[in-house]
Amino acid sequence: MSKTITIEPVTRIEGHAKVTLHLDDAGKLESARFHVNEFRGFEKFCEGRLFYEMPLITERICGICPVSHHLTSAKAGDAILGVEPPRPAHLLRELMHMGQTIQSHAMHFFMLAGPDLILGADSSPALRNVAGLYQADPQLTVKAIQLRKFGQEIIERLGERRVHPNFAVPGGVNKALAVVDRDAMLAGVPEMQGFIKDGLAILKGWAEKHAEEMRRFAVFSSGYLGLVDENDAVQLYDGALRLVDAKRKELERFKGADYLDYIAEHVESWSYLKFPYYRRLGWPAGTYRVGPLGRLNAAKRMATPLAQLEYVQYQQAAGGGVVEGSLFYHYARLIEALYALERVQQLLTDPDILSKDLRTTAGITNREGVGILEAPRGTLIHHYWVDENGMLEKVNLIVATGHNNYAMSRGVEEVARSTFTGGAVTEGMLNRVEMVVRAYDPCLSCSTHAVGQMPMLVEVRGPGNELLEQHQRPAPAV
Amino acid sequence: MPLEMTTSAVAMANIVINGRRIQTLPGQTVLQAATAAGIKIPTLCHHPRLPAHGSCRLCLVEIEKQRALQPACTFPVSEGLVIRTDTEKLMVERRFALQMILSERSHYCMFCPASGTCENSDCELQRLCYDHGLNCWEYTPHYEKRWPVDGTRQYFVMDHGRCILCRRCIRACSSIAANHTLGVHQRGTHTLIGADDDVPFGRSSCVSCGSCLQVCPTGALSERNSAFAGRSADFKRTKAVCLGCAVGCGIEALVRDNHLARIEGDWEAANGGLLCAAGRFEVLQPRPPRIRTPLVREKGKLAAASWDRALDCVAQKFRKAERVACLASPRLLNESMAALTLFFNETMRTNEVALLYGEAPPLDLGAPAGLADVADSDCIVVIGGNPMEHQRVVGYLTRRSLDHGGKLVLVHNGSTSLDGYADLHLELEDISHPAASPFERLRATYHLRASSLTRLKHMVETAERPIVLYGSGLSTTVYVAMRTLPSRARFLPLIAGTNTRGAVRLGLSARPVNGEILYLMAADDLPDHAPLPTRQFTVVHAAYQSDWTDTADVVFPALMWAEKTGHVTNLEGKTLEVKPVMSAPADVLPAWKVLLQLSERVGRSLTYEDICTFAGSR
Amino acid sequence: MTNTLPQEKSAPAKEPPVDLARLDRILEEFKSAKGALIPILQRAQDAYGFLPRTVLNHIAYKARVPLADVYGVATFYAQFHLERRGRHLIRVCDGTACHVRGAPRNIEVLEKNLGLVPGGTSADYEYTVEVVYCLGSCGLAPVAVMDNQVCGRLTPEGLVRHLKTLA
Amino acid sequence: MNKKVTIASDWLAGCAGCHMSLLDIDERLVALLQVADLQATPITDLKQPPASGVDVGILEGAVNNTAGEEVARRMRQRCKILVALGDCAVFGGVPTLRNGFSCEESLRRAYLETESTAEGRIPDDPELAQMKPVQPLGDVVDVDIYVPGCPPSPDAIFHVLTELAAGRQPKLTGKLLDWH
Repeated sequence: MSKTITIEPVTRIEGHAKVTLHLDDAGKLESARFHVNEFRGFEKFCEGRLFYEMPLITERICGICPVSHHLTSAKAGDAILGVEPPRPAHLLRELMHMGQTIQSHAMHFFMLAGPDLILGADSSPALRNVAGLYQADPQLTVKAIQLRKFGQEIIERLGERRVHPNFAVPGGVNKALAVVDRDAMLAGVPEMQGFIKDGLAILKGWAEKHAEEMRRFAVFSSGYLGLVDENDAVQLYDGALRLVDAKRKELERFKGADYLDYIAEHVESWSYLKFPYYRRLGWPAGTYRVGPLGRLNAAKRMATPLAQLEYVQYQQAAGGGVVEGSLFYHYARLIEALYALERVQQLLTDPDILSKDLRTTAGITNREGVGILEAPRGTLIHHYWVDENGMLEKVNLIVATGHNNYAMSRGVEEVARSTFTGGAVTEGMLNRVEMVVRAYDPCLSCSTHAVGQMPMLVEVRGPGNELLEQHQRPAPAV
Repeated sequence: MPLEMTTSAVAMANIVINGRRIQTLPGQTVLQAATAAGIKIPTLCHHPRLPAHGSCRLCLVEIEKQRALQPACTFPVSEGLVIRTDTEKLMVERRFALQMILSERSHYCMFCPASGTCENSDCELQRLCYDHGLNCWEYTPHYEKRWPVDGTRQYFVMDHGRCILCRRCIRACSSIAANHTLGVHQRGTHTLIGADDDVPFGRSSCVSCGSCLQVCPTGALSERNSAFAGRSADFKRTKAVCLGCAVGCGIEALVRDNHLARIEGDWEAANGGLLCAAGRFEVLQPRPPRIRTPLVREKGKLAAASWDRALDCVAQKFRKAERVACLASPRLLNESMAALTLFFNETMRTNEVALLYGEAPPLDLGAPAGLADVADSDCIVVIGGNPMEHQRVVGYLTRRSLDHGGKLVLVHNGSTSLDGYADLHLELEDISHPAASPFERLRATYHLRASSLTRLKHMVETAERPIVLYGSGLSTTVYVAMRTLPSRARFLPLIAGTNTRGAVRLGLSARPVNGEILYLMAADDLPDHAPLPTRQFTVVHAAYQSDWTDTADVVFPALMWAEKTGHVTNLEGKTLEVKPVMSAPADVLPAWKVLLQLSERVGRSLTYEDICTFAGSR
Repeated sequence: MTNTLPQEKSAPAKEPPVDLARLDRILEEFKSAKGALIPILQRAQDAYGFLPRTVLNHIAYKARVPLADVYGVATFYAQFHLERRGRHLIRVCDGTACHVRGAPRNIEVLEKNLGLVPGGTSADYEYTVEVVYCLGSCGLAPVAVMDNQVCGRLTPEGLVRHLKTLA
Repeated sequence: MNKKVTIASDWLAGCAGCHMSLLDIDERLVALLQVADLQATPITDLKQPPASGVDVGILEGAVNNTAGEEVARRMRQRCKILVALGDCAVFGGVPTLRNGFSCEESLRRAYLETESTAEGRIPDDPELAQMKPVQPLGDVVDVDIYVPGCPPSPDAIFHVLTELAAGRQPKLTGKLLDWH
């Protein structure tokens, strides 16, 4: 008889989701779905607000990457004012963004994914968390905390606090960087570089031990999208969008403002998270991946020396060419963290970084504005339409995690297919399925935001949907 | 209506607040008495510059022998009152009042420009909630009700969701600006602050003086330009003088990291916090690109040059020149005016120095009136000028006098926005000749018929505190007639041009000048489509790029108003100190410094002392 | 005396022209009276049946009261109406007593017969229906007042009969 | 070990920012782990507060659908002290802006009208939770401790948790009480 297995909530991701696995009579996988279960409606309820309020409203979409929304919103505001912020403002915005990239990537690797890699996917769920990590390796945990802190403090020094800062305004930023703050940040860079390298070492070690898994775990082909600079190196704050095919051949290179010509969104009845795809190839052929692995595939190189070195090794580890294994997201993520850190150093030593030329004032010159940026999890797009008074008439948002929506379902399916080969369902099996989702570090706060928890059940239902078996997840040994 | 309950000089009254014996003056409110004694009573709808209203119930106090709790802001002191301001009962009442206020609208603090911590919040409501330990809202607001946001005004926005109906804006609109645009519309839970007969603010009789914005206790009214640019605590606050017109209003400039974000009216200055849209908002609007270095024309194109190069180039032309002419913006400060007059009169030996524009009428018609007197006058004569356009704050003060029952005599030709209020309206005859040049036009002369004069005189004679606001360009006979008005009549000239009065004192006036070289001291003035008389060689000293600088042969960078140090003389004849509120770009010097350096190069050097003595001598 | 708008606002486009001569006569009567806004508004409403914007503007201009205040007073008191009203006014009580004795049914019938909602006016401006909460004649519940005539113990049929007599 | 205060936390309709602010106590996290035992949380793998119950339940976010209600109720049942963490849980916060529109309007905009949406449809799978008007937590279950802020400062959160671990009733005053 056929079964449906429900994993809910998927934990150690930012937000909540659930996975349903539909097994056939033989206990083989029929289909797998990654549900995003909730909807907040920012596209609607921002209507009637003023465009310059949006950097503070939209950052409330997500507490993990508020800076992404804060800055993207300000960029859309720049477009509505029809001005280019002064160079120092751009530098400071990027600096804040690098701070966020570091904290977000650090938190994900050490606190969310780390437990799987360091403690093992089959270790006790009661221990598979930060506390467990601390018991296993206190030093490493403290490093993780400090690395995240370093990133968060960059945000705090510029935007007066870590979560939901107040810094970017349409046309620029509202505060100059103080010398003391610059020096304090610079001082931290070398140590943090060490921490990231430790992380890379752990990952490489794990990757060698699990070479098979790295190569075979949730591997599939897709397109890739990300911002690049004029040398096709990974860019996180600004640049041109580069879309490549499964063989990394360039399909398109376009300005964020033109995204509607290239990107469309598909809707499924079973998820509140939409499925973006490349218009010309259509759905689902046009689906692509974003985020660390997506960006590293969409680009040709890293723009900073150390990150570039790691990038080369990463390519080798993946057997060169296109990196398709979902677990390589963890690898790519750490390389980006390293890049962000190098970028912090470059920005802080730029002669303009202390300048007080921070804002270009202007009236409302365009009735429409698009902002775009590479959030930690992928490409983020804000598109606003305003009336002559700057009140919002329409809002369209495409968030990072959305682009990976299809990939996550695909990944879940791949893993489930190899894992659920009939027979008893173990907790470790379920966690493996979650590991796929976790690899993409989905930020469901961004996507729409999560629904609350249901009891974590593995339900086995018959064809008539009648409940046949029910497995409760193992309770903690307290 | 007086802005504060005035203390009449009667014997002291003895009251007791929180066990402390306090002597007060009858006529004071309990709040005033307590404040004077350094006892703090929380307030919300109260504003020291506005008539008391007593609607928010935050300042409730316990008064012996009073059945109910009484609002301190409206309760007058009297002999023997025994008052407590700090009992637990009062705390409970105040918390309740706050909870009720919060339940009425949807205050989204997280994205409000006024919101902040207990240390930096600009929202008086939020601060009170912190002070009273509110950590949640007892009564969840009706979030399904979408309170309107009115963004139809160019410079500031009204979010009714953050309005607490304290009516400060209404009181400011009527008692400070005397504009009476705002009112309370509907009733009960439908009550809204509205304009006129409920039209959008942007299409109402609002003049955007911003008085309401300055007194709003929450984020209900917020300025587009400074929203999220920082909170008051983040800004450097500098008292300064508005150089928008000859009134010279006192302002407070709010600057963060050398970015001028907001301007507020200085409550202590003669304008008493009142400003006009030009002074409060327009000065913050985008300007043309700034000129940051000297420019010299080479092969037909202006190119950046060092000061030395630019000065040498000009000096060399000056040395060879037959006659050099100079036109100066009346926006220049006294110091620069003096330097320029000296430089051209003494160094260049030419009298071809004049103002670019700006006209002052005769200044000796009778006893001078001060700005502060206007609102208290019981009869105001406006003759040959349009304060509502060119000296707006004087216009608003004039209307304030009407609210106190004052009479208005309007004497002009054409129409002004004061027409609707005039008790007597007299026509001026245009007896000027067809104008030749823009400068000729300035000399247009207007005449007033004898019959009209007598009617005007009659109005003034029947008044106790008459004030004559008079413009330039009237016929001699009219000015002569003004001199014959009763001696209690006081006079305030409606001078065109910010520092024209300072210029006149130095012997400058607006007139045509001749010379093959033209030196234009434009300062931060912009040509409103007024082309320059073409000369063989033109030097333009300007802060911003414009048609003037585009056609110049040499351009010197100039300071803009917020960077200047020195003095101006306003229409009252007061000399006001001008302090810089932000620092100038590295390579930009004050005008007088440039002239000193020029004088050296031309060979007859001036010193700063010369300038000061000259400026002082007049 | 306070000053008002610099000049009289022109009437809103959608509003039909109003003959202000009658209003001027009313204003003439109150010329010297201070704080006579409410009586002026009452008299104006009697004269025009409601208070068109043009009338409010004219009152503000002539009586030198800020338009915002005139509008504020006119919208504060339930007795003033800014929309044109029907020739006949029907005030149906839905207070406790009338409610339990079948007022809702009566209101329903009114809506059916006149095709208008409580507080609304029929397209032909013949009727305006108001639902009120107690007319002080609970003894006669359910009650309605039609053009100042109190009708008690109303049945739906009786209600319709009365309507006919009004027409 | 058993002396430790047991804590379960979860998020409803919010942005996860309050949990980030919890992590922002940085090194103090270690100190907290000495006195507190983080059981079911979004950063651990136990999917719900144990039936045996916990001492402290923490909820971030507003309640905006049926599933949210369930989570709130279960947390209330299974914890001795319920903490409403952050503006959304305490006041309703940004998510309540949705109440100004009908669910239909919002869904139509998001899944049919948005310019980038092709062949849109409104998700209606039974697996999805039913939308409800957004409410602060206190309107759905009894809340013992309110910690406002968007997000609450790490200091405020650390203060509350350590006070609770010490068996005291936390009180937010001065800088710790902060809404914006």
